[in-house]
Amino acid sequence: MAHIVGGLASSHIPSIGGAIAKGIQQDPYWKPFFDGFPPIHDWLGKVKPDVAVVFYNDHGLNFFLDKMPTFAVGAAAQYNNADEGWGIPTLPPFKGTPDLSWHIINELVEKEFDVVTCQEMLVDHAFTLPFKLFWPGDACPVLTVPICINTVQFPLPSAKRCYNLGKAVGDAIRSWDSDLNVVILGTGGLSHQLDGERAGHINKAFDLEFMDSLQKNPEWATQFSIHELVEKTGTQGVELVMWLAMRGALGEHVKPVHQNYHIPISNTATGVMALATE
Amino acid sequence: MAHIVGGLASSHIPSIGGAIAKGIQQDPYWKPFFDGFPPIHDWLGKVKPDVAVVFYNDHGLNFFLDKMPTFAVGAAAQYNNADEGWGIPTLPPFKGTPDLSWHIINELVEKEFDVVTCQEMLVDHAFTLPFKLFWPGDACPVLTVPICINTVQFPLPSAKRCYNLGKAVGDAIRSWDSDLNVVILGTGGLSHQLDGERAGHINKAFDLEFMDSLQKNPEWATQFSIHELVEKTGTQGVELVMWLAMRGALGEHVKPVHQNYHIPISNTATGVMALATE
Amino acid sequence: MSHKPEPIFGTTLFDGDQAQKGYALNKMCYSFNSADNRNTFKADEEAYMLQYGLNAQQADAIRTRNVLGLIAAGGNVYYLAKFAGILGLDVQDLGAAQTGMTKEEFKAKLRAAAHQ
Amino acid sequence: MSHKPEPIFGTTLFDGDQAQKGYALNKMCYSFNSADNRNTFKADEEAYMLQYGLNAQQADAIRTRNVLGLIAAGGNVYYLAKFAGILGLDVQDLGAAQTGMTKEEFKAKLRAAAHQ
Ligand SMILES: [Fe+3]
Ligand SMILES: [Fe+3]
Repeated sequence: MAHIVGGLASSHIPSIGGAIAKGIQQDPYWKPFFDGFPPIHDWLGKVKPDVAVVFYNDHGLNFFLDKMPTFAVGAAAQYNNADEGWGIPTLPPFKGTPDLSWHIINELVEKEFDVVTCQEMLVDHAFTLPFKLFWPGDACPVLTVPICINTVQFPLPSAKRCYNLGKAVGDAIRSWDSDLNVVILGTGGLSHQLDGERAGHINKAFDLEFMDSLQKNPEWATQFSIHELVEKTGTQGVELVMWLAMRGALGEHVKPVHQNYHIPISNTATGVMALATE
Repeated sequence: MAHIVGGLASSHIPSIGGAIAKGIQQDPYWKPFFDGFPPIHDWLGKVKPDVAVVFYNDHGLNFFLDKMPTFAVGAAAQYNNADEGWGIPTLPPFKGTPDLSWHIINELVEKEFDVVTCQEMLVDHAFTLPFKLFWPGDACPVLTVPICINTVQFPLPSAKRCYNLGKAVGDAIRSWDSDLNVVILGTGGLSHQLDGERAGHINKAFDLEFMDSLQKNPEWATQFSIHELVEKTGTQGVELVMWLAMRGALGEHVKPVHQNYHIPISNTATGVMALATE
Repeated sequence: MSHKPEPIFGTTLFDGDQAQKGYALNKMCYSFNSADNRNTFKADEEAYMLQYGLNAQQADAIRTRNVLGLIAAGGNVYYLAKFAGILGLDVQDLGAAQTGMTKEEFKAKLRAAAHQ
Repeated sequence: MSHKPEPIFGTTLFDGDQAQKGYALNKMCYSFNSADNRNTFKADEEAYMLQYGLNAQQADAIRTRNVLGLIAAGGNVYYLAKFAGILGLDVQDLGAAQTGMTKEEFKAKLRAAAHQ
């Protein structure tokens, strides 16, 4: 059976793509953000995951309002990045692992998660940039399974539903007949709001309590409704449900590897975290 | 609050469209099928529904395997029929009721059904033909909400999940702030199989027991797995989950209005049924 | 499902394995919703199959109008029906072809089911 | 939701009401994923808006680059960001425009959040 080595979480701000392309990670503006990653690179070098299952949200690249899924699972042999309309470099394709994708899909439907199955799926910056952050080398060394959670159009799935989705995905991975090592990613957040008169909203106290809760009391954030999470963390801060889904997949006990929190990159309070399962 | 007057179920064989277009409903081949409808027309004339919420399955018109939903709910002001590739006449558009659609979507996501929301949605013969059967006049007199359930690609949602979807949709309708009358449709089945060496499979005994169960013991069919339902009723017979979802929406007590069963039309054992809620 | 359930005689469940295998074939057949695409296919079947990247097994089953072969190659009956439409075949034609009966025999079998 | 929750200051939830209202506008902005479409828009904004059926409120908000107006007209920030990309605006430009600050003031507000 496959083994989950741990989980990774990160913000996924588009401008990260520009910073990496320009090689300005050590500039004063970017350094406090990129400094959060080397200890995680070291850990990944030790646990050597073969596969990454990624909870992320599409920002209007693969999905439009004509067919807006709540949960969508990729089942392709390859996932292409593409032009998102504002000029960050398009990255090379990511390799899929349809075998694990279909196993997850079968298990999720069995457990009454009503997923959309995607045999073709464009992946946007929320999926691609964390790979450049966690594996900064040229080629992505892991196979991937994208799992997209709707944060575009209300009603959004509740934090509790996303956490339980993560739990079910974790169970599916642990029952996958394979000796590969799997890492779970959750990308998005932390607090930020792009739109409206409240643009620029950031909530440091909540973010830090949330990051802390993922180790000590992972269900803490599931007490809040989506509306409460938007109120606390902003219209885009609600992307923190990706972190929750990741945490749900890891099982009961986790050990901290490394974390970092920095305000601001772009309009966002950025967080980075790695958790090991043993 | 809106009122559910009852439920309608029918097979939805494409060639019905041709028979209606040619006006051959009284030909010996078609008469035993079309004769199932006049008593239901009389009942509909009495209960006068304003809105029809329709459980049906898309046959490769609106959805493809790139994004295959488990459950998809229409939220459009208008639903267009279109060319399905084998020449039955394209019907005029159907009017939607986005107000009820969004109420249903909000309630379903609240109850942890992970639906796809469709603000544009082509509807195929499974949605359109039952309207021509139940309201044979020129214009369709009801507003509509299409709810599509995947029967194309495994894993399919279980019979129990579909029944519970129906229950949640019924609850949503009964909590809709409106004085309109609503009828629930389920279209598909009964036993038939188009593909493979077992093509032509029909199971009269199961069909009759299933129709009977919808009055007396509506959860009877939820004891079976999808695999068992395919084994018993054929690869397309599994469309009977639409009848189950319809029945789930009606609540505990129903009264029979009329039913009919006829073998064969095309490759299908056809069933028609109307149930009243009071 | 890691463990597939017992097979059902003469029945291929369109599961993840079939869906992967048949993707190109089904995508081509899905395109036949459009009359323009049907006409383009009819004008040059080989070029159209090439455009959709059908594999040899799929292309051969299309060429030979082999329904069971199309299913074995990953075809899903809902999409294949649109190909059958191009050929002017109805579901009894398909049923007969798959069961090795004449169309009349197949229809008789269906009628007989009324007296099960 | 039949009963909408309490409004949050300066925040429009993109719910069913907004999604219906903004469909044409968001569909146009979604099309800006393609460079060809961005160029077609830039060459003749009015013709492009007409093609997507924008209503008067939406077209006016596009013409005047009015971010809050675009949101009021049903625009969703994820799609609107693609319009902002055409204009060469980043999210601090948008933030400043929506909060009535200069860009420098808006950036200072963000930095200040580190010391909350
Ligand atoms: Fe984001
Ligand atoms: Fe059907």
